[in-house]
Amino acid sequence: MIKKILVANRGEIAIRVMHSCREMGITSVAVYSEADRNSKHVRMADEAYYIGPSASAESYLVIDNIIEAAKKSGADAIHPGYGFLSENATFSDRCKNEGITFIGPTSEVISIMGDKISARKKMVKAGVSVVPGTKENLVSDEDALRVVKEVGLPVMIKASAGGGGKGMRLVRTEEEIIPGVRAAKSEALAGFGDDTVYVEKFVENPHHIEFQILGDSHGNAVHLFERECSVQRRHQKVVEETPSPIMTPELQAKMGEQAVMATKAVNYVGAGTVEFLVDDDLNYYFLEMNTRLQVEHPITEQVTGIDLVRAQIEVADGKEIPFKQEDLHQQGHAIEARVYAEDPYSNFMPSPGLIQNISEPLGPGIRHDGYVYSGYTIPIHYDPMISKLIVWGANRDEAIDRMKRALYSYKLSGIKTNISFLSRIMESEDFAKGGYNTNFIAKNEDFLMAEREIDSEVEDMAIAATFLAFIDKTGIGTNSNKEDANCTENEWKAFGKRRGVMRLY
Amino acid sequence: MIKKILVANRGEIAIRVMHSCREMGITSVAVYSEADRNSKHVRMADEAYYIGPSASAESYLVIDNIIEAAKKSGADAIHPGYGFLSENATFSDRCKNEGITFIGPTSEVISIMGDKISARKKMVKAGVSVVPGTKENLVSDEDALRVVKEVGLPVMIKASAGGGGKGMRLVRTEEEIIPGVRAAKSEALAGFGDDTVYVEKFVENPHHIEFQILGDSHGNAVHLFERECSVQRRHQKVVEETPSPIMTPELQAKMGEQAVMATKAVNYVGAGTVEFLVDDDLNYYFLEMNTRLQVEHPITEQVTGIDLVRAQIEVADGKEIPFKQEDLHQQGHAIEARVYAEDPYSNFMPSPGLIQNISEPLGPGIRHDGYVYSGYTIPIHYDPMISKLIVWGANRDEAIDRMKRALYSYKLSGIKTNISFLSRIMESEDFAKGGYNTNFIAKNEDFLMAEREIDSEVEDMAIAATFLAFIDKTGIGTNSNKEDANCTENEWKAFGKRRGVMRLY
Amino acid sequence: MKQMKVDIKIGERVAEVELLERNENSVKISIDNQTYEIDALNVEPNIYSILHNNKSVDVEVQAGNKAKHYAVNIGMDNIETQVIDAEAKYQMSRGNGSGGEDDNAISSPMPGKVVKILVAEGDEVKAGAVVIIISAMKMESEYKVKQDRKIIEVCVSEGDNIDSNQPLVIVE
Amino acid sequence: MKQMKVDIKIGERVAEVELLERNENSVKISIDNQTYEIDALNVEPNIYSILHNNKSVDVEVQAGNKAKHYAVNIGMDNIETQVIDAEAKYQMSRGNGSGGEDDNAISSPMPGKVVKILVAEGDEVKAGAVVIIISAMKMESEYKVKQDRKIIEVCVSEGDNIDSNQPLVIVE
Repeated sequence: MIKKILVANRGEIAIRVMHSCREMGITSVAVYSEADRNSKHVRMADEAYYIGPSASAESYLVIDNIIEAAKKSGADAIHPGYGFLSENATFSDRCKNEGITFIGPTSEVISIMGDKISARKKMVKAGVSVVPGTKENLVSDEDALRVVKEVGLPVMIKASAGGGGKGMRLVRTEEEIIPGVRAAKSEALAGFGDDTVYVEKFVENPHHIEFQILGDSHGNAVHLFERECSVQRRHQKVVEETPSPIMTPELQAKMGEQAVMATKAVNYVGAGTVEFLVDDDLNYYFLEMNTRLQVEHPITEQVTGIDLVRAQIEVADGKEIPFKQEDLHQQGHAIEARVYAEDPYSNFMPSPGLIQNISEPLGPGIRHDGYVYSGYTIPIHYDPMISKLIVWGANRDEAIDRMKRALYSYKLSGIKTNISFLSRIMESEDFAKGGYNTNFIAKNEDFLMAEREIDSEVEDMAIAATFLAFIDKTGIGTNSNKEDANCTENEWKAFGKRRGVMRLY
Repeated sequence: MIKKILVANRGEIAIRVMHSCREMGITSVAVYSEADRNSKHVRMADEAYYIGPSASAESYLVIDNIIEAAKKSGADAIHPGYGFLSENATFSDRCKNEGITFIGPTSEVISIMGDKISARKKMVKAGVSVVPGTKENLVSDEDALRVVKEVGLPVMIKASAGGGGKGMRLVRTEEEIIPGVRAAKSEALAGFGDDTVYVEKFVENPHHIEFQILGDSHGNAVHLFERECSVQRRHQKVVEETPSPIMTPELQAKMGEQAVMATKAVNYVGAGTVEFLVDDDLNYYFLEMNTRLQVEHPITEQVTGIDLVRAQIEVADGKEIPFKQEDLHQQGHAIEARVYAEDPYSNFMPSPGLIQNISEPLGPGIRHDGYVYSGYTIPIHYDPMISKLIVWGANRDEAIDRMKRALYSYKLSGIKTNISFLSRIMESEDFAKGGYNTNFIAKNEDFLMAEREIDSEVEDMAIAATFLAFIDKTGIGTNSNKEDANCTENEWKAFGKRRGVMRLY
Repeated sequence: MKQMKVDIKIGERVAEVELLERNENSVKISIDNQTYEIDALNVEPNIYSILHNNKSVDVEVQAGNKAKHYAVNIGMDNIETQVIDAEAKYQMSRGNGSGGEDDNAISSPMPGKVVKILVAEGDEVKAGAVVIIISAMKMESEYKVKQDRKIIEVCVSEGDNIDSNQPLVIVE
Repeated sequence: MKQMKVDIKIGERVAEVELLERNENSVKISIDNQTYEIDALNVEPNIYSILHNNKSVDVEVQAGNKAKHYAVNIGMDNIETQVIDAEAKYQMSRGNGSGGEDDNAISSPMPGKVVKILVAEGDEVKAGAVVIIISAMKMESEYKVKQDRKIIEVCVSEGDNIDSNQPLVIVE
């Protein structure tokens, strides 16, 4: 039985895992780099071990250091969170060899699903829809015309040896086929010394929809419905929701079934995600499988009532999944917004730094998964995500209204954040309508990035407050006005004095 | 259509109402007494009006002042919250006469249900079970023996003119009947100049179970299931949960039906609560009706997914209830714990004062309805409730484990709170078993009030931290040690310096 | 570096505490002759994150009602501590120590409002007599004398708002 | 009471602001000759709760990167303001005003780590040339010169952690 879990991660996800540990009576062990001594995950854990310098390559990614901490602490399991070592087959294997339960799939499954070609093959064999295409080399122009017609336009011509966008050509019309194939071939030859190219269907502005799955070591597998993840900026998800606004019961049943097939095809044990591309005609294609907990897992928890971390721990511990597919239902609607330390109005430049005031939204339907606190300095070394606001509503409209309130009430000062940008997404007509796809941010850029018009009265209040802050700080306009950088009056005491009128007893 | 709502209340409930207003696009108006200028409900509202000195009798209870604020602000409705004027028939009437929608029932309904005798009569007529008894005067000893036998032991002999516990006698055995009736009569005569006494069944250590109801102006009424409220201290609820651990589907159906009958009997419009006493044999008796939103309404919201404040506003606005009885289901289990500013270990003495640090619990299944902030001074004039922690779990055990975690993670310093006491309730075997009744706190007093044993290492860490705080404050053990009350080094700067090692860029 | 050794009172225990070494957040400290090497980082005002043998604990140390008294919060535990340094020992030796000054002043541990004063200057009251009634947050508390006492001074009036630990009535 | 009148810059607007009266949180203030009577209470450090014609708004005023510059947060709006008092006007008249000093120092608005330095002291670089690359939170940013410039001094080394607005490279 798992009694002590080392969480090989930091930030909000480390804390999220520790929540379930505490509820299950499991001791939690944190690991931390030099930059993270004051991080909340260290403070919240039952135990904490130092694993190296700030750069993650020297700490959170060093398998030896993490295994050493696990052995020292006597942890019987390791939860990798997301990112870092969560999809590292070597790490999964190493844990197994050291007799520590890795809360995630085996190295074999990670390897198969981590490679796109082998994952595609495995899925095709299991009967899962993949993006149509052939692996046939296009030798002649005739081959090219025939194969492209089989697959159907638009298509992407891809170099077999390719990568990083080289040797790729998007072909939309019949006339483009032959020039496209030739260009791809010559680029491939130049780039990789091999002019083998093949054809894949091009899915235009797809919806990015993923299914949460869960498998146990007794051969059971279920899906926990979908998450719509099409609001992306530079392939980085920003807002997710469930159910997907484009989902129909029929489509959900079909895709869910395929997700379970994919899970069973690899004897998957643990929580994972099967990602699909869906076009506007609701054709869907397997994209990849994430063999770990996702950032956006909370929205699934909100509509299904299942604690996914608890479920992960239980199946890792050899237990059966404690529910059947037919027990699972989506109730209401959930949305997650990722709050980043970044400046949306300066090209989303990261904005690490000292957090001044924080005020978190309260009340019905709001969940907050975060890790920062007032007085904490967000380090420069890691991901700029500060927290996730998750709302639940009886229906989609209520959830959107609630998210607007949550964003409005969430105050976080001292650094720049994308809160206002997130709010703009909620305010956009396109989001409200719900049929959006991965083109959403590009399409709505003007609206999302428009400067907020500032009401003239609001502007005057900003001026008034600036003025008061200035005179309160310098003491101008009060009886005392001496100021000395090394010997100012205690800030809190001064604050207390100014507020004196309110101490009514 | 309601576009602007004045919230005639303060603290967490005012903020709770404003949440729904904001989500519905309704402007919120706060009112505040002298002590509440810095209260969070004033800061969160769109508008705020001063209504008088700190004592609630001079502010929150002054109908004229509240109506004046409503008229000045142009509010078209008033939400009374709970307490204060929420069950004041005159206030409901006054709103009506001023053309302002009172979000609550009519004065007639408040009057009928506010008086225990008239409420009992109304309920008997409607076919609702009330505590058995007679209104027959017991003139002779023979009368007494006969009537008590009819009702069945144990009974309570009550003076018709009585009140405040005077002229009341609990009778458990046949031998006690005649002495009991005589004693009650003589005490009644001495106390009220009237020796009329009557008999009511005595319900021993009952369970206190209430049903949430909702009625609209189109004659529809539904119930939203029960809340178990038996954890009480001096008739003050401390912890509530839903479903009730003693509930059965049959009992729920019957009691729910009676709650709807009660609602329809008075043409109730709005949200309300029908309270029952339930004995260990699952006999249930109507106790009273609360014609307002309850403190503990969030647990119902968590298991049904219905926003009760939104529903209140909609039915007050003349709309139909947007769901039917058959649409409503309880999903999972919810528990609320009321956090008070009080010292459980000094006879629960109130502990108003300055809040220092606050750290709120995060993560899955936790809802927090509160109103205080770091640097806020809880005033002496009002209720000592600081906030409500509400948890949801897939089942009761998960909910209890989650509440333990929520209480453990909720840090609030500067004042005394009952957090540790609440945690003890969650840890008690009797609560875990679930069959508890209103005798719970008395029965478990030894366990609940026992001093926590402090681990010797924890004690040494307390000593170490005290020592460090002492030397950090005085500068002893560092290079500088001058201290001057009026000119100490800026506290935050000093803090920054001590923390200097962590500024890693 | 002036003074590195004090006594700290916690419940009935008085521990001898000495700072042996300190380098940023690395602290070597002796408590009743047991040496602790801890990592104590002041993460927020009044809050130390302490790692000791890799056990992690947040310890909050708030100033108490009296000088050198502290309210310490660890996990679910709320503990009162008191630093007894040379100055405090001197004060105590002169009878001005902790606990002494309260004996002839009646005060309330909470802020509130004076509801009723039942005595006047010069009154002689019996042990257990109620002297003053204070209300806060809808609840009234009675304050009594423990022994027969003479009232020296009444410092407040009915209706006054009072602070916690403010002297209300001075007795002989 | 020394100085009650300053200019405050907000966007392109420079408003004349004068304190007319202040009694605790009751404030009478003139902004561009419009008189406001507001109730402004400092509820938390750097946060004022303002009531104006019964409209309630929380305004947070954080010190900015430079002296007398502020970041103001109201609702969803984040606004930068600057106080121009007599001292600032004097500095500006001498050419030391805001905006001036940055022209010959290249700096980053965010803290980060120096990935690469592409110039050395004495180099002459063309307009648009990348001078230094800074990384923070997995993202790299290039800093360029806007005009042809001569490099006077390189203040940091590759691998250094840097603060926001710290001078990295001084140009002529």
